[in-house]
Amino acid sequence: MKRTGVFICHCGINIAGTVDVKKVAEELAKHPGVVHSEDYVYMCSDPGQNLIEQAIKEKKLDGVVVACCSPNLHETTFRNASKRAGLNSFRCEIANIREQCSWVHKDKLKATQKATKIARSIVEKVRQNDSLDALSVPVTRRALVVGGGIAGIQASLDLANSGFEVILVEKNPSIGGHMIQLSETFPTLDCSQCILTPKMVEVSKHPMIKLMTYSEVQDVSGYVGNFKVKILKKPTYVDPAKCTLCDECTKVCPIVVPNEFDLGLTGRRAIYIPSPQAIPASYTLDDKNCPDPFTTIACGKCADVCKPKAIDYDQKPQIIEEEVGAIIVATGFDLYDKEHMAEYGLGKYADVLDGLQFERLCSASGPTNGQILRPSDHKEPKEVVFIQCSGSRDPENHCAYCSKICCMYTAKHAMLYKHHVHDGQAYIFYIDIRSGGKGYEEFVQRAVEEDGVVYLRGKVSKVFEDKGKIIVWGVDTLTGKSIEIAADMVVLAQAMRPSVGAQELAKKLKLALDKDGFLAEAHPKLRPVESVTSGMFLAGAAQAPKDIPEAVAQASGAAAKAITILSQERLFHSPTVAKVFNNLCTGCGMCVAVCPYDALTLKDGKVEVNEVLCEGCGTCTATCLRSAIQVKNITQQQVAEMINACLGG
Amino acid sequence: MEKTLAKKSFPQWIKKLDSWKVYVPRKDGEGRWDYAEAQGGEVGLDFLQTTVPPKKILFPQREVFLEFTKTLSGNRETLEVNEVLPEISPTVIIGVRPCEARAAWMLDEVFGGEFRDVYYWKRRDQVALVGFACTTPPSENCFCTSVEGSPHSEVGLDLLLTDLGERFYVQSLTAKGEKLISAAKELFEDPKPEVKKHVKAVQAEAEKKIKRHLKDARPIAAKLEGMFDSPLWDEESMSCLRCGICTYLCPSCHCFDINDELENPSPLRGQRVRTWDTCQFPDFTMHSSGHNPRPDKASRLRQRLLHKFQYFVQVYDKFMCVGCGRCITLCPVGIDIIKVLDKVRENGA
Amino acid sequence: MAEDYEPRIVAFLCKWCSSAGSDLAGVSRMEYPPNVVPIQVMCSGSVSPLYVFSAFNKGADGVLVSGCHPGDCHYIKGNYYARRRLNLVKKLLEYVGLEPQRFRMSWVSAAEGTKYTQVIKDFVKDLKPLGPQTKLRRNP
Amino acid sequence: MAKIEDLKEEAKKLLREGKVKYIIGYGAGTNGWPAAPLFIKKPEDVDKLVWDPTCVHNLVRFLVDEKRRKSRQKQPDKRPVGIIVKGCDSRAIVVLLQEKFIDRNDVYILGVSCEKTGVVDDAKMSKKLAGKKAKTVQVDAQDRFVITTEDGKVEVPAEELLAARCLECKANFPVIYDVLSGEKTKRPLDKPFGSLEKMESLSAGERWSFWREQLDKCIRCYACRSACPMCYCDECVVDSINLAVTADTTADEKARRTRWIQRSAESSENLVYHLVRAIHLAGRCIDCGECERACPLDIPLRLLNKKLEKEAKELFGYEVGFDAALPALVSCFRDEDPQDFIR
Repeated sequence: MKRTGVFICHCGINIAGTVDVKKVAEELAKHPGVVHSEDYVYMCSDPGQNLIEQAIKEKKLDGVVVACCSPNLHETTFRNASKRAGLNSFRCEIANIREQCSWVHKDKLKATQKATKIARSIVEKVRQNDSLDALSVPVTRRALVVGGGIAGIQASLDLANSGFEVILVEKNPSIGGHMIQLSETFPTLDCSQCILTPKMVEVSKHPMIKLMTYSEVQDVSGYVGNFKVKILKKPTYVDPAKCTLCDECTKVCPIVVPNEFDLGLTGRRAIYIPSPQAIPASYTLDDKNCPDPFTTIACGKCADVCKPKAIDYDQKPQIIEEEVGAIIVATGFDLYDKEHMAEYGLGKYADVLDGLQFERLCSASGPTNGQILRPSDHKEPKEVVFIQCSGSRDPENHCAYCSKICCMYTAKHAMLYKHHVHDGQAYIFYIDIRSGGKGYEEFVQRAVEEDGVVYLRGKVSKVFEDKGKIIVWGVDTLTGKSIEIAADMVVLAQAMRPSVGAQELAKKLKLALDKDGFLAEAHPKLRPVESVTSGMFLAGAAQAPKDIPEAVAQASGAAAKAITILSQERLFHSPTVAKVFNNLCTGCGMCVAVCPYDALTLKDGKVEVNEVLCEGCGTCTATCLRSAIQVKNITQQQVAEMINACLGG
Repeated sequence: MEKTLAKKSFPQWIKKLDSWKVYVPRKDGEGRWDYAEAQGGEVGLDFLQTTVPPKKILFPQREVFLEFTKTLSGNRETLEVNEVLPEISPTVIIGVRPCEARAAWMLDEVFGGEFRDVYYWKRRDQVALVGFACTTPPSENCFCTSVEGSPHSEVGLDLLLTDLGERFYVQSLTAKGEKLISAAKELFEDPKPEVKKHVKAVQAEAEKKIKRHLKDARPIAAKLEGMFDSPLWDEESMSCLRCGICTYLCPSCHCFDINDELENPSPLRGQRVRTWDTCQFPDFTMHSSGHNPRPDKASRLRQRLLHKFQYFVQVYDKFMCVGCGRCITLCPVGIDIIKVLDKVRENGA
Repeated sequence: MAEDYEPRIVAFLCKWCSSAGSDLAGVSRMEYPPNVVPIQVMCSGSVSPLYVFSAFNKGADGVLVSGCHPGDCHYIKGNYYARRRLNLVKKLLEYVGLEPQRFRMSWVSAAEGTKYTQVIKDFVKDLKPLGPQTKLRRNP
Repeated sequence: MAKIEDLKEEAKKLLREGKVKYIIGYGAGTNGWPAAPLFIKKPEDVDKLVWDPTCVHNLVRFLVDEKRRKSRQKQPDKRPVGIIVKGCDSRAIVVLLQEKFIDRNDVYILGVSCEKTGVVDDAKMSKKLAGKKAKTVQVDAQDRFVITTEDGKVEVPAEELLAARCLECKANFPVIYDVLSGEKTKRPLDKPFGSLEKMESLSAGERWSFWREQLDKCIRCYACRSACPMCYCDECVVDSINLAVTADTTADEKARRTRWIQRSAESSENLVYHLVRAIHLAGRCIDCGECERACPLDIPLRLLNKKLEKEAKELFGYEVGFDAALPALVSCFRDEDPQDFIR
């Protein structure tokens, strides 16, 4: 390529006021390979663009440099103009002489010299630009949603209602996530199950949603628009089609284990239904506990009593392969481990509970049918201490981050407690109250004013049991006084953590994690629902602690983002991707290791680029010792010439 | 003309050569010898051999041929080309070993003849070589006598100095040599009659000290003609690293490459330069097609030996090897030209 | 040192953060010395040590590499590789005696026009007393 | 000092049974001494093997040649090559494995431990002998070097003559091998980077004068990279000659080879060449010292590579040559990598 045209924009006086544009045009005309060089008052105007088109045609230009504002503004404009004149749009490049030159300098002579150098360096770049066409691949117009909590449910419904097939994978026997465990939700105190179950039912009945409960994603390969997913479907040993929910099986099952749904406050049998509202409404025989790991005898009683013969001991795990175009990860949260919170007696004293356990106590479907009773003696607690920031905002010992929703749910807990135990007293230890959100601050105020909740600002130093009471020592930092409360019950607002297994899943999906183990978004401000991997989106508490409306909003956002892909026939991808020079490649794999997108693989001792995965960052280029991998249109050769041009003259 | 020069007068003589640029062997901090510009009259006489031969002065590693500038005014492109000829003042290299002067004589053949290399001759004509006959024990690998040289060969020299203890015996061999003597006539004396005998004895002693020998060099040259496809080259080159030591530091190797070195992209400005190159580098014979007629170490080792002992002999009737032994001593993996040629001699015998 | 000596600087700016930050400095009409010629690269992770050596070899008095702050890389982790690789480059250059001021790295986000301006001002100020870089430069 | 009689037996067996193509070892060099690389194809030649403190060469370099040779052959002999390695050399094999340049099955490793000694530094020995010529060097039972000269024997404590790299060697026994001769004795190491101390104590200006003087000597014979087992690229990036051209290399690819430096052996170009080589060896150099030994002009190249070895250790906790499963130094990072130099 040797016929480059250079177009210098005055941008009114924005450029011409500081840069002698005529002089730049003159200097560039002398540059080797430049056959056309001119300046114009507004290159981006129609007449300006016409000048470019005309010159391309008349002078048979094979490269165009427009020296003007930042490429972020008019690169597309000028590339389109070039295209109209029959020049490949990748042979047009922008030299930024406004933001990076005329606007930041006053000395006209020096600014002109600098603008000349910038323009020359871009001429050198263009000279070696390849003509490229956008890469395109067909799209598999189905989506995978991982996680059947409120976020996953919402995302699935939004996608399905937009006409896209969805595969919703949930690792537990029922969808509903943690939300189905909650009693009431802040700040409206509406019943959590009442608002969630209609959505769960909608999911199970939706013709576009393929629900796969008790299933886990095993492996994902492929790339945006064309993922291949392997899903492990664990056996439930119960055929939901035959099961009539008569519940006879649980009555005869001899094995009792802690009930996860009630967070261990109750027990369940080895064959069980997670909750009365479970979707799918069916039983699961938990093969971790049946046959009894100690006796290793399967008693067979459940099958004996099952009249519809729904129980099948011969079910095997199945691997199901699906193809999807987009993936939404909504794996949710779990509470910070009990073991880490021994300082507050969690897991040690029966009457020290975590937030979710307290939800179950409040819940009408819970172990106490909605009565708040101490787990130890089933007496009504008269004084309850709530401790916020339990395990969060404590970088030395626990999680550094703020768990975000605890201020609100603790206020709710205190309030619910008062509604159940009218003569009781609730205390809340807090560091700060963070009640940003619609109606949130008012809600907290209500707890204080209407329900007489005592807020104590300070940390709890010790929690111990004494004569049937839980003694809480703390300091009220506002008065400076030490406080001792002999409580009947203590409730800890445990920090939210990424759910168990999320890290492993992230590895399979090649998603990045942030320092706290939550899934990392592509950009903290501008791309909060996109993951770092193109075509994979994040929803709910898997990305960061958040409350229900936020999780739902993000889920809808993720669904919308997924639809931007699924609604396309084909996906287009920038062609400025890495290219391997086989003659130089020795297959050492150093570039493979650094590629953030797993776009590189070793095959027969050479590296191969998956162009659809490659984002063209060039980290491979700098890593390769042999210059054997280059990003198209920003090769090392081009940069070398640009360096030369910047320093020459 | 034959003279003697008292050793103590030697520095004075060098000081008198003020219209010449004088190079002498000098030892660096690590005990390595090199030809460097004389400082005062100081000359190291106890040296054996410099690492880099004096070839570097006659045939420098980098030589500019021409400078070019491309300018554009209006629509006219002009390419301005200026030939650059080396401008050097009269130079004398003192302390040249006779073998290295023989190498200069070979370079003269190569760069002379029908196609005179002006760049080479611009320098060569200005350079006088003052040899030191080898009287100190030679290096472990000196074998000049096997390749038609000797520790006191006069070929290529302008002056030959033989160390007789207190004095040097000085033989002037050319007009340049006369001129060097006449710069400080008063220091030189006519030799006494018995000196000649002394010299003969010293020379005979020096020849005896040569430890290594290559028998029947000429017949080997003849034998090489039939050995182009011999498996010997493969065997002998197994340990070759493909570095350029044996050739870059060989006093008689003279291959070069020509490149345009750009200095400025706009306006285009640069130089065309000649640099040393070597047949031992794999890219030396690389074609732009990707074909490399000497793709492996075997063919490169063969080339080095055949050039020195067959092709050069055919064209110039002399070996392109002066037996200085550098390629043997400096080879990091012990490739020994004598041993390889011994095997050539025995090949098929 | 001559009063009018103006150091020549090449700055490798990543497209997403530092080049955008430099754009912001422009949009905000901040002023800084014109000694720097920017080269926009996709990611600081693509800046090969060869670029740095070559810039010095071709006559740069200073070389700047600027990328996104750790954790903000548009390409997830390119800047972490850059940080490691270019730390070694810096150590090596200093080891052979190049003045430490001559090679510099900065994190400049798209929002940090002010920081970019300050980085350039400081760089020019620090380079001026050193005079021209001749060590790696061909034909000084 | 290890005795290699048992290795010889093993070597004979390997060759007799045809288990290896050939064996790379050490034999008598020019004038019978010091040692030089030796390639043994027949069991009867095994007795030519020598093992003494002049076995300095890193023979792993020849695995690179072997790979090239194989790539040129239509039906290459796929049997492994036997190779004798010291501790440092074995680390080179680890890096070649790490970079997938060779396969573990390509080599049959005959490891020799340097035990309490190592290899001699030629310059130190010449100095010690003050002009006398050594004929042989052996190690006695007290781990001293015994040098035989024309005038008899000289006994010298090993530390006095050991190559600097041996004095700084972390593992003077092979870290990977099929058979091993000698004991895995660790040498206590006070100063793993002792040779850098002097250089690091100099000012920037003094360091520059030092390197300027050293690199001005460079004639770009490329012995350093030719001797280096890690410099296995078909074409070095500083060359712009398109050596690595294959049938499917397009004209465009040929034209687009960057010329980073000029061929001229000028000080700036020499410096850039050596800087590029040093940075490309960062986290790869296993300190066999071959570049420095091969250099005909005695440029202390090891000091460049050692410096980056030290930085890799201190900045990133990275040690090369022990684990072939490790990612390359510049192919990984830690969140806590230092960034105090970044504004």
